[in-house]
Amino acid sequence: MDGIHDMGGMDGFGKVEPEPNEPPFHAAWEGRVLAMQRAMGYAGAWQIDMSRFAQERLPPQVYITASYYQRWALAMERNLVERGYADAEELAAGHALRPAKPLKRKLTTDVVRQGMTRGSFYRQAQAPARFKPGDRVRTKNIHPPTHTRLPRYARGRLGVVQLVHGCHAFPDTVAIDKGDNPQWLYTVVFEGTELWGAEADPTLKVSIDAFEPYLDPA
Amino acid sequence: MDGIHDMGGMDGFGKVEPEPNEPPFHAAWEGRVLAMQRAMGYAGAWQIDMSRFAQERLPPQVYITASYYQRWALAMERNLVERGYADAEELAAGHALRPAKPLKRKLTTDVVRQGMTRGSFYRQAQAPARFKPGDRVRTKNIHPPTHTRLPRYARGRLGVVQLVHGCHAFPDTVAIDKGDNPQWLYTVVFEGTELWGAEADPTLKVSIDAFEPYLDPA
Amino acid sequence: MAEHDHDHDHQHGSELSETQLRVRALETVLTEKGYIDPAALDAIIEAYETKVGPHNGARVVAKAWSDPAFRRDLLADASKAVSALGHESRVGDHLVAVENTPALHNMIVCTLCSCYPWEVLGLPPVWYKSAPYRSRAVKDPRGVLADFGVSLPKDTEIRVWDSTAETRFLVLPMRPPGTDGWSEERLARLVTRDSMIGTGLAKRPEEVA
Amino acid sequence: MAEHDHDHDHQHGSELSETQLRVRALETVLTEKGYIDPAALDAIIEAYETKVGPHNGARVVAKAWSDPAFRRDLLADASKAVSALGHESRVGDHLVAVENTPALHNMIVCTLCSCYPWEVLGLPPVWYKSAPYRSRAVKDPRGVLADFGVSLPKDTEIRVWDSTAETRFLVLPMRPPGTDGWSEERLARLVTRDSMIGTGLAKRPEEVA
Repeated sequence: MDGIHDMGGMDGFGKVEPEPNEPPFHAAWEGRVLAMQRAMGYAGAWQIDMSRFAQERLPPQVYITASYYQRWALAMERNLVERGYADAEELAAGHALRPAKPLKRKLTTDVVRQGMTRGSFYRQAQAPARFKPGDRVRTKNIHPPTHTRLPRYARGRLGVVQLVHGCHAFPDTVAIDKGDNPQWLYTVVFEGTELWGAEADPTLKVSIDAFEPYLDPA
Repeated sequence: MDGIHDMGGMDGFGKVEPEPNEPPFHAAWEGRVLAMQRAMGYAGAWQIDMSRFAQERLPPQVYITASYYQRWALAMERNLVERGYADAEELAAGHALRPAKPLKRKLTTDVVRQGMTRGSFYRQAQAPARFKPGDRVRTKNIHPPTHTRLPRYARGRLGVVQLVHGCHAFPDTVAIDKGDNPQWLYTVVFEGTELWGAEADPTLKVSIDAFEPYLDPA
Repeated sequence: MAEHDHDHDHQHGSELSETQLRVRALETVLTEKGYIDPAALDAIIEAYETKVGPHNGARVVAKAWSDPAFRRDLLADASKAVSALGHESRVGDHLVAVENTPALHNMIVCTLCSCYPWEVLGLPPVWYKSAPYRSRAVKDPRGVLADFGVSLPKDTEIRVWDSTAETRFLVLPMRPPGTDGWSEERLARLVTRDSMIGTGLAKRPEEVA
Repeated sequence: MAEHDHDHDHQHGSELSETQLRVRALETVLTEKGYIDPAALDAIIEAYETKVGPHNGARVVAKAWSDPAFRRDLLADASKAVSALGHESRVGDHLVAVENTPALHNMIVCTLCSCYPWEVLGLPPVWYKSAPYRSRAVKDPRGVLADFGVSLPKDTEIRVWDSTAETRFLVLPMRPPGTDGWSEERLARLVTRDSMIGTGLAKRPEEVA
């Protein structure tokens, strides 16, 4: 969806403000949100792109005024309710009022202590890769109303394939419960001027990681 | 600038909610803001595109949470301060603390009662029109950091000239105090699929009014 | 962090008193500086509350429905045709009228701010200035029409005019059937504001009794 | 209606207690439902507070500076090369290391959310997740660098990697001059988090005393 989350190239947000000696968390609840998100992911309640899509669907006014962990918490509430793990009444009450929906496993302290490895997104290829490094491609001008990882600023643009990352689960279908639908993934490089016009910084190149369905040969 | 104001095609803002029997103003201050804006425009304090640009430069968080007349008021404060008609201290105090900056005229009740005519934006052409109805054009992919009236969704797109509106003051230069810089103005029509991709409503056509510098022949 | 706390467009509580104070301060400064005359502000507000409104546009539409020569003039040069009517609020140079037909439905928006044909329609309604309308009209006009309870035939062409310059657009809606021989005054009662923006249709005779 | 009242990212006052209550309610519900174990949450938080952080990435960088074979392996397949080091937090399958040179400066961003190489850098800083960084990095990286006090030669190519998939990028910064013969441990102290994101450079020897 063409949501406020897709902010690459937007003007007006001001300076970047690094915080010296920034702590891991600015409040205890931030850590709880992060850890809950991890635990629910481990349990198989939803996948990361479902969580991203839930954030993207927050009202834009909320998205850009909430903090990062606030957005996570709001997205988690959405996924819990939409996927039947809890309902609004329970969240308001702060207590379970109904039986749980089964999950495939539960994160324990032991598992955490052994070191949690990030899951792999590699999937079995369904077809050979269509592109190879050096190929010229044009990104499609798509505007799906649902989750996509092709940012607006890089749509309909001419680029060159630099890297082939193998075949990955496809976020656009995963996020809407339509399965892994494995797709080849490429790093595609664009000239800054191709993205931002003739006045762009001539020394700038930008790449995105683009799934094969985002690309046409050029 | 690629600001939050340029929201054509953005998803996520929800339904349009008409208000039955909507009053002209929802609070008395709204009318005051509208009227002050008119009066300052009549006085020659700034032009409409300077006012728009001041709104666009509001922090995006403010822009999308403030109401329409709140944005006008904030933009007016900016223009007053930036153009030396008042300063922040005066606005905070709610009183004039320094001498006024001269303005060319002052709006009176008589002028209002005679009926205020909207100003004309026609300007003397500096060159013949480059395009005529039926011409195929491609909008440029420009991303000026300042005010422009070429919306993001219609950049780099193929369209057809439908109407020629004559030669007008050019907002892109007016807004940054670089003068009228008159330019021919055209209504350019795009297929919905050209703007939004193959999945777009096939019955949709969208037009913008595009100044000649936004257009290339195609 | 409530998801729906942020819609200030419809919020008229304590925050507005802060705004009210700030606007009052602004007016006082401008008045004391000698830039503005509060009585002139009153007159402007009065004009928008009592004189300038969609009835102006409705009169134009009703005349176009009744008078083929005026309709032709209006579509050829709306500024000139409407000015010739001697309106309360004179129209400027940049009015364009666009005509709905069974095959074509026009809709007006301003995605970049909220440009609107004030002279013929008065002040824009809140929804016209809202992010939902500005964002969706150019991409999903049928979805927008559905929000207004309007459904058009699947094959009607929808033409959205994004008011990105100083040109202002007025939709000439289709004249409803069953209105043969009606006077302009009577026809004007069928012409809603939304029908002249393109988010509605003219009323049917039975709707105005 | 104050212009600058809306930056909640840096606001830690009364609103946070509302959030705190809401998050506590969430945790209670999930715990009572049997979905989560609060002790496991404690362990995750502890890991991010004490074990997983930029020192992991710094160790990788220092080794790449010291060991040409490792550098080659890292640039060829960072997931494999880093896993072979036996890190605290194991890296997954999708790590890519990109090397800065006098002619090329790399910078990492995620415009669509805030993807970040957590396994080697720990939690992303607030600025990395902020709208200013996400919006500007792909368009005006030199302006962003200026916000960090970094200025690069006019003709250095700037390459911005937008992390739009599950690939994660680690910048291999340039080794500062004057560090010949330094041990990996000593070199690691020159490697800042920002230098591995590309918003900074490695420290000069005189900066670490």
